[in-house]
Amino acid sequence: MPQQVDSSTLGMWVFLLTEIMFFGGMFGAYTIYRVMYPGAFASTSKYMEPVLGGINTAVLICSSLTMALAVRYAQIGNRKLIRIFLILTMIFGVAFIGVKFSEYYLHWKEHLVPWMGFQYPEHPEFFRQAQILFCFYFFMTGFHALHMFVGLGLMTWLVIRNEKIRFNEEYYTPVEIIGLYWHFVDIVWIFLFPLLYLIGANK
Amino acid sequence: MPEFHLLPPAAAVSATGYDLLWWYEVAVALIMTVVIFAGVFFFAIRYRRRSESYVPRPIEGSKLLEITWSVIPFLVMLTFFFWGAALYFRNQSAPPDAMNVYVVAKQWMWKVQYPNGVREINELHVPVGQPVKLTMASEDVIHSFFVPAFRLKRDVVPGRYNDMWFTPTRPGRYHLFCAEYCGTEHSGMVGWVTVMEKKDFENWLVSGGAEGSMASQGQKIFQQLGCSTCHLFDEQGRCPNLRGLYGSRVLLNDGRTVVADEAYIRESVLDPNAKIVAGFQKDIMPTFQGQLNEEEILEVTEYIKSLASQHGGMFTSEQTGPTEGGGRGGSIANAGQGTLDTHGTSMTNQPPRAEANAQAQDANQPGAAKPAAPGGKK
Amino acid sequence: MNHKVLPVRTYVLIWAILICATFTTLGVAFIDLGPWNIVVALMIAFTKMSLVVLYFMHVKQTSTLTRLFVVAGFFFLGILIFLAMTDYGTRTWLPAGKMW
Amino acid sequence: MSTTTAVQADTPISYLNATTGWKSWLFTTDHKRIAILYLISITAFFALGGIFATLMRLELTTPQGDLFTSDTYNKLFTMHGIVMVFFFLIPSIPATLGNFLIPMMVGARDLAFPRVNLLSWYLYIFGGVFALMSIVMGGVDTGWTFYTPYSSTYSNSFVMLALVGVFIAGFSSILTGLNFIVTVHKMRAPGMTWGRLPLFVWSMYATSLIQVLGTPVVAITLALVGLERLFHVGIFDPAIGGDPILFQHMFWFYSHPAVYIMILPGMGVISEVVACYSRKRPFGYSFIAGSSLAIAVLGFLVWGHHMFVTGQSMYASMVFSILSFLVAVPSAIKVFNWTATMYKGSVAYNTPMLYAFGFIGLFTIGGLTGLMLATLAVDVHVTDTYFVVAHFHYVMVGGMVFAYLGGLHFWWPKITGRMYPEAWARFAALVTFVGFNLTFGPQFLLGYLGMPRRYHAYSPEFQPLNVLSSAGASILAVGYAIPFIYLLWSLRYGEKAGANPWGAKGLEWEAASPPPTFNFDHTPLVTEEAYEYAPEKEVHVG
Repeated sequence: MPQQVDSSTLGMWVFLLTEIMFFGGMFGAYTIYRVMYPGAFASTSKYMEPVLGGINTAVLICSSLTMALAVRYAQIGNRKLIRIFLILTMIFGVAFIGVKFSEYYLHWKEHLVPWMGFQYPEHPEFFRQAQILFCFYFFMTGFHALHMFVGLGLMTWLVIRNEKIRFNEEYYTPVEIIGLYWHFVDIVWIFLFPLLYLIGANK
Repeated sequence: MPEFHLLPPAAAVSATGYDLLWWYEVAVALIMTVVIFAGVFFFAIRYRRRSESYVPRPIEGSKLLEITWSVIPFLVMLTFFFWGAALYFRNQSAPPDAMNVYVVAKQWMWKVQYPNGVREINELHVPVGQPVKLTMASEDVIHSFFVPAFRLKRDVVPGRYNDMWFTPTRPGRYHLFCAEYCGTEHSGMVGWVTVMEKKDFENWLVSGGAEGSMASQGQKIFQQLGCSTCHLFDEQGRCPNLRGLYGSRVLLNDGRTVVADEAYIRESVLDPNAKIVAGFQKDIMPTFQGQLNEEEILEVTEYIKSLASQHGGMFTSEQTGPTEGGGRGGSIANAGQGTLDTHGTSMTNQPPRAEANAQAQDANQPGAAKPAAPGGKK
Repeated sequence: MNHKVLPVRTYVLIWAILICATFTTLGVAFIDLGPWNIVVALMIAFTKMSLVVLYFMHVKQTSTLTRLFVVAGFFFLGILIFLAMTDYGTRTWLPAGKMW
Repeated sequence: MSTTTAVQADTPISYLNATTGWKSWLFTTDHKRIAILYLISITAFFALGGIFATLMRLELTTPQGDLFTSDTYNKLFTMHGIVMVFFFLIPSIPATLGNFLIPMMVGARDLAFPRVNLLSWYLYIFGGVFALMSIVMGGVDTGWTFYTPYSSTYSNSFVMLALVGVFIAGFSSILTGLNFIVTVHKMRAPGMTWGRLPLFVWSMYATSLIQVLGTPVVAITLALVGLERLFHVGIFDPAIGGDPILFQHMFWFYSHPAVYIMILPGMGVISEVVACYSRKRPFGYSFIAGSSLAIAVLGFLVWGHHMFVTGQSMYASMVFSILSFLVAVPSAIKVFNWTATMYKGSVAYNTPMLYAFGFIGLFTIGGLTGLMLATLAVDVHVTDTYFVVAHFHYVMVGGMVFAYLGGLHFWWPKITGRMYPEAWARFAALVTFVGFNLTFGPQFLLGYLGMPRRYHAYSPEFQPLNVLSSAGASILAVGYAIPFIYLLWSLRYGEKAGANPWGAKGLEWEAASPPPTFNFDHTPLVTEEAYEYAPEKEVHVG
């Protein structure tokens, strides 16, 4: 049975609409270059870390589960479980960022950062166009990580808020809308993972 | 005070066609404007407020009217579309007998080169009645080649070729403008297109050309860079035979077929693995990105075109041997550095980006004190 | 605010499906399906997204309005990619027939 | 409509004097006060952009380019564009009149998110500060379009600061749009069905959709240009195989719909003004409302018509060309409906109505020349010439600024509680109209003659028309200065306005002038269609 949403939740959905277009701009540009330079894009696969990426996907899905449960317990007003699940969500979030940054470190060691002495000895013929993919890789995952940081900040606020006021079936909007945001960030990653990590893994 | 014109001179086949469409659109626009202005004025005066207490009877609207004034304008607009699209479509690809001229744009000049080697700056000479095809490349930012008298304009975009063609109809000197904003001296990036009688043009072209033809210069580059060690002119080489290549359809190893045009040759020089000819290996040819500037690539292209056995335009058929061209002093390395100082192109073997980066670093620090513009101030 | 509270097992079930789908994505990526690799990967991603949107984000229970906004986002993103591809997809097309 | 009669007292408490002190303004969450904050700030930016334009017209009176260096001139037109587009036109009607009127028109006490509304003003100011910084430190010379690779690699000016400013102002625009969308969905008074919404609200809703959907794309695009400038490598960089034309696709995906962000609110104002001064329900209410939404959606399908000569595939050009003609249909519907509204009406020639006449005429010319630009072959000749400049000024200035001025006069009594001097206002409207046509009319001819835009020096045969244009600009400047003076004057000396001086319909006219802080004493109950100018009832003229 469809139900009415309140203003704040609707506002969050409209905001997520803008977020879709924000990331969508990059996904669109990515699609075009991928069609233009299929070989160069596929050649990057051996430098990606699909296992780390896969682990990170799983971590983020777990954080989505704990976030959804935090919202669920806010709906029934269980302060203690809200606290536990929010903190679990944050732990998963921090873990994700940790893995992400260790990947960045690995790429930096391999000279795969386009503006920091890019080297591509195995496929010199793709030296140029591979940089486009790595630009996308760093910009897209970077913007995604930025959103993760914002989400973690919001959740810190929520944890404190949870101690001060009681969320219950009448009022759990802040948990709900921060949950929406977190799930959205998860969804972005669900697309980033196959598009960036698994381009030419089969070759 | 110069004399006043409503339209620029019309000096090409395209200009006459475009003007006709233009006048049609102006007529439609004038009629529509008059109708709407008349409606506004008539209603405003006829139904002006005569009494403060009078409130007119409401009128809900009319579906029939709404449909009428949606459909009829749209039908008129469809005539705009089809007429405009037909002219545009016709102007997209040059006829096979078009004469080739090459244009390289850079901040802030137009460099023109004819296949026989004649070079001009900010000038273009063309014969009347002869289709001319310009193949255009940019060394730096986006420019736009605009000749109002031909009613034609085409952006010149870095990293690719854009071409345009026209058939001049009236001798005279006509404006050439850069129409896409390209930096400090954008408004100084202007020149002249001179349309000449065929005879005069041929005389001019001969008197002007002291250097070797573009094809011969291309051939020199071709040999100096060692292209000829693999691209043998028979079917034995490790790389495809280039004789008769230009204009032919090439079967690729992924099953696609492409036409070997200027853009294809350019791509093959700079990005050899992009399109591998069926039956050949990839990763054999190195990229020449950063080793050749746009002009040199055009010369190589012209050389490969000259190898086409088929007929060509006035100049494409001109077969040139390894004759001694005088004016291109010294090695190609010199040519790369000397005649053109371009961004990110040099004859050194270092990756092109490093140099561009270094250059960009000292030029593009927004926080730093304002550096001088690359071309110097006015 | 009176969402029907979903049972915990629903959430856990969705989570389990998502995790399985992730490993499927990873596994399928290493099998050579030619051009179908990307299609399969994107189909799985869309499925995962739909599950998150419908259950974790409660769109299944919410009003048509929210659904409309979700669809609008993808619709306009589709426009961006599709119309840009009309350029990139047809740049090398040759003009058909004689034109002069 | 049910009335909430305002209490008439000698010193009525209104939103203007309910609280005092600068804090009560800078930290207000009252949508009406935020509208005033916006009004002041966009007026300042308009004046700044106007000064740049004046200097440009001054330079262009002679062909040699002798007043400024070419570098200065390039910065002038760039900053004119950036200031006018991002800091005047896009926020103009939405953030001032929209902010003030939408809650009142739907019968609400405030917008859905009053604090977000204030945040959006601060973001606007913050973005504006970056833009001003880029100007003060030496200017930007990329053109407001920021085309790569010039903006990302070659320009030596303060591009970064301008990009950051536009990026931040973009979020202000997004938040305003978001606020309006939620307000229209959630805050309507009982009985205010979608079919009873004033047409201004419809057009603002359509505008908000574009702001929410389009702005993020330009934000990310400009962010990518900024990153490319910062790192000297990026996805538009031709040196590594990047495509500068992709930037244009992404830029115009927003920036063409942004044209509708600028014009749709103006269309909403004109619908209100024409209905009020014809004392008639607008002809074809549902068609005008629907055409706003149609423009918002179709506006996203046409951006490629900015790129017919760039080397975009000719097949794409054809698709974009025909879609561009399609978007002209809803615009035409509006023009015809406004004209038809006057049929058998009772037309008064108050200043807002004069601006509305001007709008209809100038928008018609702007729209018809837009059709020429959408025609593939004609566009090849006139794109990037003064023809384009003239065309979009007819839409942006002849359309949007006229509607803005008309709307400002129309609701001035409501906003300030004072009447403006009618005779002066009519005179100013006339001067603006004449000055405008004299400025931009000749530019159509210049464009077809082949004078490219963004030219600092030009060929001497273009001089007569340029002199004419500059002369017109000076008249136009006078036309803008007069309202500025008498509107300020009226704040103190203007005649006191009643709640409904025009005998208009709409909930905003049922509150006092100026309205109390919470607009209505109690939530209004709407029982009628919008614009119910019933013939049997006497309309009270305040």
